[in-house]
Amino acid sequence: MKRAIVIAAALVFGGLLINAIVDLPSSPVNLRIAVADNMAKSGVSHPVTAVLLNFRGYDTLLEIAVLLLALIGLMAAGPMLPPPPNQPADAMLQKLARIATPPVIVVGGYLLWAGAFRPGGAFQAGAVLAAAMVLLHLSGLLSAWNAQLLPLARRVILVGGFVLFLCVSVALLAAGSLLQYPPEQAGLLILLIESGLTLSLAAILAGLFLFLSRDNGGAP
Amino acid sequence: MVEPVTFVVWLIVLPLAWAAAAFVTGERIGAWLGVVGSAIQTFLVVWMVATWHVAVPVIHRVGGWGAPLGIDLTVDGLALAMLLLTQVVSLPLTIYARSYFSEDASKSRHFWPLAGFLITGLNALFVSADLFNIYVTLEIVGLSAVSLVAIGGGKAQISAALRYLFATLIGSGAYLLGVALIYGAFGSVSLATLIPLVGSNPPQAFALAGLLMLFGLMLKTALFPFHYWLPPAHGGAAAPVSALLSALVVKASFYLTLRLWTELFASIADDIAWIPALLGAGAILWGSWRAIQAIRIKMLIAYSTVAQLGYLFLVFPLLPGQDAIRATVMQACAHGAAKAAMFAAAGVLIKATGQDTMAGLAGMTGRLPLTLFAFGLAGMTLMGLPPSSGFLAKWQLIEAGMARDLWIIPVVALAGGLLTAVYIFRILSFAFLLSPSSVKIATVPRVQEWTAFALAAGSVLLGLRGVELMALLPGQVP
Amino acid sequence: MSSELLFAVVGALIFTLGVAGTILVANLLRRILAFNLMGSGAFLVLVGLAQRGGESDPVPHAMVLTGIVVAVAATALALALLRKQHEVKDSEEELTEIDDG
Amino acid sequence: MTSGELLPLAVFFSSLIPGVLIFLMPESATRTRTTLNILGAVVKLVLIFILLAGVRAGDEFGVSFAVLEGLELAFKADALGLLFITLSAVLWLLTTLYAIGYLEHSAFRRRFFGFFSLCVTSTMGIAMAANLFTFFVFYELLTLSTFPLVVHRGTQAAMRGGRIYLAYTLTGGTVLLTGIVLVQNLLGHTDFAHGGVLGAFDDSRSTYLKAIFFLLIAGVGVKAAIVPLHGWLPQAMVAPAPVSALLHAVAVVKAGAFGIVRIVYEIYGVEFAQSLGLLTPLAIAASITILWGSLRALSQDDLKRRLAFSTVSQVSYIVLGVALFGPIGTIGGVVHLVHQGLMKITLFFCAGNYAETLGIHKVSEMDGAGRRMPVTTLAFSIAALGMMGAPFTAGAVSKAWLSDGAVAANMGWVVWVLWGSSLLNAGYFLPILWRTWFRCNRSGWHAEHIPVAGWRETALLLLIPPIVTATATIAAGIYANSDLSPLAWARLIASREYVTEIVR
Amino acid sequence: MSAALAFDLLLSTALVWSAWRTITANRLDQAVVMFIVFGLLMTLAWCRLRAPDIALAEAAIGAGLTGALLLDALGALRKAKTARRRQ
Repeated sequence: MKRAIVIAAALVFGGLLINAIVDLPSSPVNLRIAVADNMAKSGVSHPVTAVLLNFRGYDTLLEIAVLLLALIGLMAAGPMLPPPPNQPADAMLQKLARIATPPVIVVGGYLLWAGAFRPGGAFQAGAVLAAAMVLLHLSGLLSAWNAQLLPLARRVILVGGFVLFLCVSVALLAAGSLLQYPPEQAGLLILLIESGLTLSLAAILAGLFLFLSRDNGGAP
Repeated sequence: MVEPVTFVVWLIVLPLAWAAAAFVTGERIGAWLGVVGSAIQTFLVVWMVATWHVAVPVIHRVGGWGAPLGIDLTVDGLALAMLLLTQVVSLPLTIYARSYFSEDASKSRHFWPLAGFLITGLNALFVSADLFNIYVTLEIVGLSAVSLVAIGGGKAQISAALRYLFATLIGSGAYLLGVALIYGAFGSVSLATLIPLVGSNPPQAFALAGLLMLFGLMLKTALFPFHYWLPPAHGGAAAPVSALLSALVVKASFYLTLRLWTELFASIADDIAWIPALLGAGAILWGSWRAIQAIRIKMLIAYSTVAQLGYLFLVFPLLPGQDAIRATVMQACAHGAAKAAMFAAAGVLIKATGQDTMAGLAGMTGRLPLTLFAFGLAGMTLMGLPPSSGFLAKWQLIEAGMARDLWIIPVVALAGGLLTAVYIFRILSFAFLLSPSSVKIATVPRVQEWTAFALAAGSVLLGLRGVELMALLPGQVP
Repeated sequence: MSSELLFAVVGALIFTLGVAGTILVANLLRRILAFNLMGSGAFLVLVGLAQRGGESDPVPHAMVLTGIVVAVAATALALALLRKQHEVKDSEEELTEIDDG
Repeated sequence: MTSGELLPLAVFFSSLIPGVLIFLMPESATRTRTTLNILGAVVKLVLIFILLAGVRAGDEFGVSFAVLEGLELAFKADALGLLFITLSAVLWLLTTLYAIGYLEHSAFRRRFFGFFSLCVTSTMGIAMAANLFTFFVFYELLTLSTFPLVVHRGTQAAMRGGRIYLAYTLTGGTVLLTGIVLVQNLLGHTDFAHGGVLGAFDDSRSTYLKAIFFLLIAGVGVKAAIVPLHGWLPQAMVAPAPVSALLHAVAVVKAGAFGIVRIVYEIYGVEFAQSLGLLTPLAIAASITILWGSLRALSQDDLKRRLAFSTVSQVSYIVLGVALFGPIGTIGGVVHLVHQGLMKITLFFCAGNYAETLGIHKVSEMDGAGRRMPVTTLAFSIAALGMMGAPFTAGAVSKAWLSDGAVAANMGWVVWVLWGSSLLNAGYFLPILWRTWFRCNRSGWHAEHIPVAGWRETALLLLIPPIVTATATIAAGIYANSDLSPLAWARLIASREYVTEIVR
Repeated sequence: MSAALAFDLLLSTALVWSAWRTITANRLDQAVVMFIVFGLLMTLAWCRLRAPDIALAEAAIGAGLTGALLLDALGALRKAKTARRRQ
């Protein structure tokens, strides 16, 4: 019964939605122009990075906060699992991981640097590094993290990028408002923030996995 | 000299800072950071309110770009009132929580960062004038609230948190699609840009977006019948968390509903204004009914929240009348302070008696008079009895309803007051019963009792002097 | 109909699927999947609709990047809660006689 | 702040501050608590005498605070208010003394005296309220502060009584609030003023105004225990004797009656109420209450319940007086506010003494109590006779003025109601007197708590208050025409409510 | 109709199909796999929408990390279930 109602409702809703989408007049505001006009002042030449770190950098700041708090929530609520059994991991996989990791790190670095002028940036870089860490973990080279006893250093890495970002944006308050980059140093500051974020994002994204994961390399 | 209101961004930066710091330093220092940070925020906001005189909203252009390219933060009287409520309620709660969590580190270690992020999210949400930025703040509030519920770690908390998580995720999903449609329709997500663009007959997508966003927000506000997630979450969490959630979190999404309703979606809102009012009435009756039947103290208080949220929506047919907005803001503040006090008091009672049942309360008026007194005062506010802020809210609501000859609104409000009295006095009469003096109760730090009392007293004192708070909101419409 | 608009429509469909899923599906892991579908659908609508004119628009791109990160955060939290729930399922601490309205 | 503003506040705080301090003190601090109570009561009395002198001389006392834009918490100390204040203050002092004796060695005394003081504070607020809004604030505060007193014993029975009490009073409060907001909606304010404030409206609104009147009176009628809204009063008998005394003689029922006086005289204005034809129905309701209460009292064996029903009947004398158009009736009603208080509190003090000393709760157990407790029984008899309206008592004065008022308002039938009531009073009081004085008890006092000590048949603190009030009952009767009598003050009030000269 | 549009139509169908299967697949692991497939298809879609940044993020985070989390959770849940069976 409920099923039927929901499906019917979904059909109606979907119909309305598509109908609304299809006959939509062109939008009165066009931000592309605004973005293009201000690229020069943004400090980077890649529009998406400009929006992400400069025009709408405030969103990004809060977004990192979301990521961080989700990680903390995960640590708070996550299962209290026993320490992982040190089962011997697949040698082949380990070799692969060993070979793969350095180039992956390079790729990450490249993505970070590339973000300034072409697709890429802290998120992609961080994600790639995180993927590398996950790979290392699955191959048994990197053990899972224990949410209950987390060394200070690791905590610092996790929040470091965020705190750096926060400090920069607050320091720029002097210029009049939060995150108001002076055009000349904008590029440098953004690179600084992004490099910090890359490390922390890598740690956080990997942490989302490493705090929960307990099958130490063993094939699922 | 510079307007204090321009320091509003510190209300977002400070909690972010102490949240991050608390994560690094751990529970002991973290607790102090939380308390001190909240104290500074409270001082700032009180200063802002005291020096607030401008009638036009104050705008902070993040990044200096300005909407629509950048993100604007807008502070007007309404936002300021909510900021005030948030800081003034969270300061005593941080003090309370510091003592409450003192014995088990495993919980408090995560409480402080999460609480910091929660307060950040709330403050950022109140001042944001950018639909997508609001989405991010909603996620901060939602996810930190869910995590806070879960730190109990018990079976009840976890399943409550999951249920809450799915509710809040569906809500923000709907909201996000609404944002997508609006950006598609107008090419901007900045309220300041959008409001003038919404003509007499906006595209269908706009109406659909409105429905989606308002639905999502009502789901997050737990408006009947979308309240199913609230009682387990608020009734199951640790006392300081329940207090934060009931007092502030649900108010945030309500504030957005009100704001979007009166500003962005005014053109489509009038025709459907009776729906939230109807649901609000349903919430009052159903929530009170369930509260009357409840067995556990915190469950009763949680259902009382469901009911009290109903009052907030009763005014919707009266919008955008300023008198209606005043009434609902007063109700929000009254309920915020009172409900925080009530959950704090319940926490003390439960710690003392070691059980979350009414029967356990026998003789408590003799053992914990201060806490019971706090509970009684908070109850007085919820019942809307004078002299309390709840009464002023009810008075304004009734007046506004009568001014427009919408009799049903006063009738529901008054009936709700009586129903509230039934469950409040149900608890109190348990507490007045004589108990065999053999019953041993655990000792609870006085600071917890006093913070609960301070919140309750605040909710009553506001009822003796509501002028300043109401002065934040625009004057009577002629 | 331009391919951008096509993707917007697909996004609408996927969102609807996701909503129906989150409501109907009982299994919590599936619900998490369904919720992710909702998100992806919304993102498609956002970008597809914004670019229905044909030219690419960086602003929604940035928004979607933000959205993806938020989504993964929410998913991880949900999975953590889910696993914790399985863990405590048997241990009979505090009976959950929590009643919902 | 001028003294004109300060004095009312001082009267107000003279019981609020002790109340708060008592809550802050530990349970064990008995002596400090006692001193604080008595100090507060005495200070209040002094302040009140200053006020009395001032008001008699025609000074204005008042102060107000804005709660919201256009909504004020306003106090004024006028002749009518002061009558109530004085009564409450005097009886508060006596009841406090009595309670100290009565509750010796019992638990939760801090809570009791704390709320006791808050209760009196609310009474002060009601008496000094300068508008309906303020009146309502303290009217509800009174309900809240009396609840803990009603359920003080903490038994299931007490809880039941408390629940019924709340059910009635809170519902009444809601009805009253509705009426008040309607007035606010109509006028933009709810201020009290001699001669009323609603008089300005023409006939087109008359039905509306009648409806509001009904709401207001029904709202306060609950506390005034007008039939059929009186159900809570007998139930509230579960409270300890001092509470019953206070509830019945001073605070609660009087708050209701006083509210009716304010509404009729200072919201509607008695002339306007008459022109709307509202007074006759009120008189009828009062008469029914008077007779019904007395009838029910006849059949009660439990002494306190009998007294409770007698209260139901007696309080409506005040309402009746208000409903009799013309100054004479007004004087009769207003003066009965005081007289009934004196007599009724005496009766409850005595009932308490019987219960505490000999464990007597029922009329049927009272045989020979007069021999064992002559002083108490004498006081009881004086008050009872006063209730019947016997000569040389306060009761006689009230009844005389009321029946004259009835004639003056040419409502002859009211005189018959008064006579009937007097007969019924005799019907339920004389048997008690007969039993106590002229029958001797055979079984002996099975539950005697307090032994005789010299002339003192019971604890001194239990004995003094009834003696004082009984004496006052007689004094108010004999010296009715002196300038200091309640009657003189009632004349003053009436002379300010009516322009017409008072001739009798 | 151009080849590009044809490809887009194909991709769209695949997207909707994989989404549908994600919800309706009768085995949990199938559902998860279908979801990962959906993620990869999304990556394609982002490329078609000239959004390479999103494509990268989707591949790394949307499909990659989320997929890993889901598979890991799946494994854990299965272990828990078998463990409970044993008791």
